Amino acid sequence: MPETTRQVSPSREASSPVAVSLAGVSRHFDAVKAVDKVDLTVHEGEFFGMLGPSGSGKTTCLRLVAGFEQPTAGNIIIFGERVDGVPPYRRSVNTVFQDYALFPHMNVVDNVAYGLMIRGVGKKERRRQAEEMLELVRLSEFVHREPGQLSGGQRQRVALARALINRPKVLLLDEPLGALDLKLREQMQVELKSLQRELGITFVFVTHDQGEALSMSDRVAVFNEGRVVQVGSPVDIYERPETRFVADFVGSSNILEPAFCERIGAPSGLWSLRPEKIRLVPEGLTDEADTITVTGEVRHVQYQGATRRCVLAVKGAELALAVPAVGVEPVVGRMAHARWHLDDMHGMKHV
Amino acid sequence: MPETTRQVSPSREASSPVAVSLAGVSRHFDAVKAVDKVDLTVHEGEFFGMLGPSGSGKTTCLRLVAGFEQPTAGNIIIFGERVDGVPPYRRSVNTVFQDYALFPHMNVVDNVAYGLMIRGVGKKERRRQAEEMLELVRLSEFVHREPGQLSGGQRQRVALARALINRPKVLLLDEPLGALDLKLREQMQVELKSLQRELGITFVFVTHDQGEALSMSDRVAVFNEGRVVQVGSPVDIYERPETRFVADFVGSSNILEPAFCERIGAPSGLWSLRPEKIRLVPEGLTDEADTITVTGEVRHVQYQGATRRCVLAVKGAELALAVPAVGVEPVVGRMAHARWHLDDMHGMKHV
Amino acid sequence: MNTRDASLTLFRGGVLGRLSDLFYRRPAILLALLLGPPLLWIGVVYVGSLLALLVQSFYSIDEFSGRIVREFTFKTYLELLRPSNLDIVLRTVLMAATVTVASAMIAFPIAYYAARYARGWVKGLFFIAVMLPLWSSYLVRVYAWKLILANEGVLNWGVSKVGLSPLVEALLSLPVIGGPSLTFSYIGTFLVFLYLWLPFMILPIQAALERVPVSMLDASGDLGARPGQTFRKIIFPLALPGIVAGSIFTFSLTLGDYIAPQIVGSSRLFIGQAVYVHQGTAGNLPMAAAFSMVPIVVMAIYLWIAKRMGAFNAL
Amino acid sequence: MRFNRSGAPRRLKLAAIAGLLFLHLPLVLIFLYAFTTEEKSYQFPPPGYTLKWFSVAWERQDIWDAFMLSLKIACIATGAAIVLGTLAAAAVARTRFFGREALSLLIILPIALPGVVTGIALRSAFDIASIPFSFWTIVLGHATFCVVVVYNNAVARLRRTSPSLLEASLDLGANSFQTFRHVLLPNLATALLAGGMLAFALSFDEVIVTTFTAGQQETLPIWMLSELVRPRQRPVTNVVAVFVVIITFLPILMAYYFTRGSETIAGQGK
Amino acid sequence: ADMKKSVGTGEGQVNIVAWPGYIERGQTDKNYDWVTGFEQETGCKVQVKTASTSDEMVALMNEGGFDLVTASGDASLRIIMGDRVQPINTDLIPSWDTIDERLKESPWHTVDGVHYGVPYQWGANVLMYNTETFKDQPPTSWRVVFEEMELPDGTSNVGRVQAFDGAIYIADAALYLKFHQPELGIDDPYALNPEQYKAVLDLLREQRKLVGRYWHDAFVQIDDFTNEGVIASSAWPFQANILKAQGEPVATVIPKEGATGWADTTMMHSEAANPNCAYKWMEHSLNPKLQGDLASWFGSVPVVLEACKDNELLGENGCETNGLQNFERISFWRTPVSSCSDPAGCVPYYRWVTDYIAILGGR
Ligand SMILES: Nc1ncnc2c1ncn2[C@@H]1O[C@H](COP(=O)(O)OP(=O)(O)OP(=O)(O)O)[C@@H](O)[C@H]1O
Ligand SMILES: Nc1ncnc2c1ncn2[C@@H]1O[C@H](COP(=O)(O)OP(=O)(O)OP(=O)(O)O)[C@@H](O)[C@H]1O
Ligand SMILES: [Mg+2]
Ligand SMILES: [Mg+2]
Repeated sequence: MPETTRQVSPSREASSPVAVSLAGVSRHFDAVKAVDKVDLTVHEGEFFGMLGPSGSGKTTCLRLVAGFEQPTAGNIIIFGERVDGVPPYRRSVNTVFQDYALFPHMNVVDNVAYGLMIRGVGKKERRRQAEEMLELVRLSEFVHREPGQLSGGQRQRVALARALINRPKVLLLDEPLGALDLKLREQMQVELKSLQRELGITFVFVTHDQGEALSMSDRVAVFNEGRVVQVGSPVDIYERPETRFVADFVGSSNILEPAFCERIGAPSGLWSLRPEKIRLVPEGLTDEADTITVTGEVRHVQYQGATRRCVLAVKGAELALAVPAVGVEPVVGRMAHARWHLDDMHGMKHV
Repeated sequence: MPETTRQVSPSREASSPVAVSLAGVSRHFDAVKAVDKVDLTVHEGEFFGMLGPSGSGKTTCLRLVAGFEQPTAGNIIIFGERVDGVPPYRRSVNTVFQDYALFPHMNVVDNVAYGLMIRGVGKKERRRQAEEMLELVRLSEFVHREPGQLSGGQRQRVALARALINRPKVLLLDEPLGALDLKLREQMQVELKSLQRELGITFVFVTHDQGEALSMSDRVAVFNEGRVVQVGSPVDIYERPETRFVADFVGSSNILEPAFCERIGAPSGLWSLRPEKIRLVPEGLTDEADTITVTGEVRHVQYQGATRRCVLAVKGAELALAVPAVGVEPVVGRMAHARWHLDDMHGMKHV
Repeated sequence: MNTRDASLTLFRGGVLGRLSDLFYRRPAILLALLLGPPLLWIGVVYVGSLLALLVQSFYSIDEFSGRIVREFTFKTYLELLRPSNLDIVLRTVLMAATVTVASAMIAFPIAYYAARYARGWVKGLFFIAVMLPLWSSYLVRVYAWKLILANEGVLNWGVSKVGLSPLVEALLSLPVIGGPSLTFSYIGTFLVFLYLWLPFMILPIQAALERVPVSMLDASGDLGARPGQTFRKIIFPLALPGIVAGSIFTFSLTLGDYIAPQIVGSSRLFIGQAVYVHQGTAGNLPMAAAFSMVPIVVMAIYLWIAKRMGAFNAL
Repeated sequence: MRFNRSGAPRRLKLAAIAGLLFLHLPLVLIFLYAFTTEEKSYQFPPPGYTLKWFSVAWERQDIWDAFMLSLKIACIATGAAIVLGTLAAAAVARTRFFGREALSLLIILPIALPGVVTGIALRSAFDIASIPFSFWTIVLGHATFCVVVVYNNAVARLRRTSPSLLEASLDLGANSFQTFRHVLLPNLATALLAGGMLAFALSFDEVIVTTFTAGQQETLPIWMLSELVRPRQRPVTNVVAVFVVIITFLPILMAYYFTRGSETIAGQGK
Repeated sequence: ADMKKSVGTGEGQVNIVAWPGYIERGQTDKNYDWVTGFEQETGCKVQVKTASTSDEMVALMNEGGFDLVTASGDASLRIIMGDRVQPINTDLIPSWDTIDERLKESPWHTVDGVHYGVPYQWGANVLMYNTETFKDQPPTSWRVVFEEMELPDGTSNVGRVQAFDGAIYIADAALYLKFHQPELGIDDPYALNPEQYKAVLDLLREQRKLVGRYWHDAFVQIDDFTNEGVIASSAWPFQANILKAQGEPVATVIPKEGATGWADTTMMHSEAANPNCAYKWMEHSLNPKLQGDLASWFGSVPVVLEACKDNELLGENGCETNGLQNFERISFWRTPVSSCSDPAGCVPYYRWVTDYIAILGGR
């Protein structure tokens, strides 16, 4: 893990005990290195995000923690105990599945009470607890529905209630919002987050949506090809990507190549630069200290509500800008002047 | 259609001829009013968006135009001709289906050439045209692939080429980007838009993604429960929603209720207010003219990269703010002061 | 191809084109054309035949000449209610139920393995292994069992080689299901039915199990269920429609078979034999028809239950 | 059962293998007796082995006659079943109409009811209608229960085929017939082939319904029945059985190949 | 239908319902073929439908589509009463006079002096037994199949004997009681008053406990003697011949109680489509060569005594071996009817059928 991250993010690492840790964990399927030498530490009470493109090993990593897969190498430790060979039903970890995996032959309350039934809790008592849990996820009216009669968001909440009723120490969530539409998704993000705060349970949350990962997590691990390429707070990840891959994947940063930097008179290096850090400035505005100003043709302008996304062709490269609704108006085909502060350029490793 | 929209948006309505018009069109399935008394006019060369929540009738509307459904009431006119009883294969309208509907038993070039084959165009000629079309959508290398061997974005482009080879006067697209992941989606948005400009064909585009509708369309119709609730330019729709539904659905506007306005000393009425129009101001900043300032507790702060989304509890209501990365930092649990300009409040109908 | 001028492409008429237009405007015509032939065949010819059978069951037979008296009477049904006939019905239904339960028990592991674990060529192998006996000659398979079960047959040969003959003898000395030889006992008949219908049980169970997402099983384990509990609470209930679908076959086929119990059995009739004997040997068509109503009624009830359980999707 | 999904629990594996052995050992016996030197009674173990019965069977005209008759009946019954099953499947899968559920119930009836019921019902209907028993009455009987196999396969395929595929074709200018020819049929073809294969095998092996709907015609199963009951050269029957297994193996293989990965298990019912 | 006055040219085919083994064209053994020559001579192609019980024959005749049937005595009256067969003009059958006198006027094919068929073959339902089991004490009574007993080799007969799977077998039990319980007053085993009938059924119920499986088909019985350890049963000489030929240790006997038997008649359907060929076949069926070959094949006795002489297949004493001299000891199959000399009336055949099914079922 990079030094910078540790220093900058006021994380709980030092103080909170470790909930889950992976040390040199690999899971290879024959030639496919689904998870490859991953080291990770998740702290108690943390909302931990796993972000990465499709096939990068997020789900496999989660399944290793849950016990559905066994590592081909390395150790997994959950609350101090090594869990090699411990089956899922003996781990105090519960999962919210990507497809929810609600039991279609049971109604909502029976689904939620399933874990208690398995433990032999009496019918009355488990109903009571299940209803309580459903209240927590605001589904009290749907107690007797079949899963098939619920909307996506409602199903997701049932899955959540079902996982939570066992009072797990760690809750694993595999793209729980992936199947929901945008509106519902935003709403559920807020709900999940506040639920986690309320319960104080450690959440490990998989997503391939950058926005989601950033907005919800205390810390984020970015996966690529089975490896963890960066771990840090959302701000770290977003503003200080360490590799071109992270810069590219997390939001649509501009990557400034050394050659391009030379052409525009910026310090040489491989830099990332966020679109919203670039301002459009009027023609002939005087230079400021520690800034770079470039001129280019406006290629596209896209209305996005709060901002406009605008693409500028500058000296053989394209720069993306997020232009606020007020200020200089970019017009497609015209020339425009863009300026940013040197501090906003973030150096990356050449990988 | 509301007066305001017409005045504000510099639309082509007056000048361009009408491509498609729906007059009092309904499609009821027994009790379900999938489409209910819809009036719409799409002009030639327009990129027309249809936006609305799931089940609001967008697809049905499109299917009525394509001829897969027949209206239970009203008239549909395509380029001046009434199309009652005209089967889809006699309408010069083509469709890009949500699931692409590529023929699995044909390779890419045969899929694209299908329309020509049906018309009896010779093998050589239709191949030539199909390859030309595939070049247009930048798929020349994939000519001999089977649809199953293509990625989502590539399939979408094949579907597009296949629909375009018939030189339709109107192209209907039903959530063509719905199945793609975020990254690809953004890229295809740009491509679709520029293709439409290049070809000058009328596009009618269905989506339930607000951002997509706003960023791509010349005009947008917002659907709700089978009806069109507002038609206008993206700016109209976003900044001047006419109803609470539109304000709510298109982006997450704040709705200011009359009672709440009274409490904070704003002009009485039902207003919408965009989160990004509200600024956080330091304690004790002097009042400005024509602004409202309120104070409330910070409930949530969500990091979203370029901005933070922050929720303030103000006098029995919640206000959402989009706070730029620079400026006053909201801290959860603390009090904060928010200010906006009266001009940014947009009056709505009481529905 | 100058579609740029007209909005409607009215090219290419032709009879088919015009017919197609008609289908567009009047979908009911198309539906009628599609449904007509199969409905005529199944709905009219087949159901008509069943009704004719029903009518026959209300005729009676002249006892001496054996000719059918075409007058409406309940006489045949009254005869059906004789204890000896009720024995036949009871015997058959019990056998069908036993065969169904046993084949579900044997089929399940095969279906489960094929659905959950078999991949690639192993899966193909399973499919073929299940299908092959199904499509090999039914008669020859029944006869194979006669050879296996005969006193001087393969089974006893093998059993005596390993010194288990007393076990078979003990089995045969059991009341009711025993007999002088496996071929002459209910045990034999049961084994033959079980063997014959087993594939019909495997296939639908496999289909049902293949529709159970793995995540469902993971979820159960995740929530603390041991594998046995997962089986009872999740896998079995979800496979149930498949079992019911399979049992439609095992039940119906046992109810109707007259060849297998004739070849391996103790001369106590089953419904299928009763129908066959009354129709063919005795020429008593009304009685045969009345007997046929038994499996029809049993299967009607069965199908109704199956439909309600969603078993048709697993069919 | 272990929780690791990489392999099956041993007990399950054993049970599955035992089940498959149960299904196949009798078949082995059938094969074995095709080679026995003893022709009167089935002695176990066979006293010796010979290939003679294969040439004997080859020479016997009665086998060839029965075989050709069964072949003809199976081909025609399968053809009829394909047409009817496809039509019914198209109607059920593509449209909603009153009684749709009833139709799907109706179509599985001939297979859900015991063969003896189907047989006797058809027989008494032929009687009433004064239709003499013939080649065609056999075909009619067989096609009745073959329809459901084709129907099941076709419906399953149609359910998997996106309806927008047909709409796309219409949209691109093809009328209903062209759509059928260029899109529906090619997509349905393998399912129909699979269903047809199974219908064929079904008809080829049917004995119960045949005994009721046949006049003097002797199909291969009827030949086998009389041969098994009143044997002349017992191993010859086994030779024919082996032959039948071998020639049905191919259709099964093809059916599997064509319906691979689909949600139907091809070949339901009898 | 009216009786035929003359025989014209053949129609090209003739359809016959026959017992298995009755009409052979050399498929099994080339030496046994009495069809091919007939076909070549007359141009009438012979099509055979075999039936394994009398009831089945009656059913087939009721159904129609056949010209001739080789009906046993228990079936013949039923089809005559049902108008399924037509009177035969014996003048059109030149060989009629060669028929054994004892059979010419038999009541199972002659009603009110009108002939409804041409006798074909006859024989007894003998007791077949395993010679190894009985060793030097061959059975002399049907008791071995009716009562539980210890066999000469020290084993029990339970589960190892068989009885015929047809209602007509009730007569066999009646014959047994006629001998062993004379107080019942049974005279004719095909005419049983209710009291006698009840006693017979009781005997059969007891027998059910001994019988593993009832035999239905000659070849199945052959299998059962070979593979299932069956040691005694009523049987036809046919089975015994085959078993002996296969080297199985069996022998037959007509026990002291006598035996039931069959005398079969070729009868012509009242709606026969091929009457000329049918008459040609009936004439052919009396051919001494055919009669002798068939007797040899089936183990039956010819109805033309000339056939007993100089038949290669049958051999010198073939007719005697097959029971020619037993004629008087045989109670020939006949259909039981309710009208009989007994004042209480007799139990008709349809009751026999249902009751026998019940007994097989264990009632
Ligand atoms: N059981 C398995 N056998 C073989 N390969 C597997 C198996 N499970 C996963 N993989 C492979 O491992 C890699 C990682 O898969 P994983 O499901 O963990 O990715 P992911 O990050 O969750 O992707 P997504 O966002 O698409 O869900 C993929 O290449 C996948 O094909
Ligand atoms: N063939 C049909 N029969 C009955 N109801 C239908 C039919 N087609 C559509 N509907 C109903 O009509 C309403 C509108 O459906 P439509 O598919 O047009 O919505 P949509 O706006 O496209 O939604 P989505 O965003 O989910 O695609 C829904 O309530 C739907 O259930
Ligand atoms: Mg995943
Ligand atoms: Mg839609």
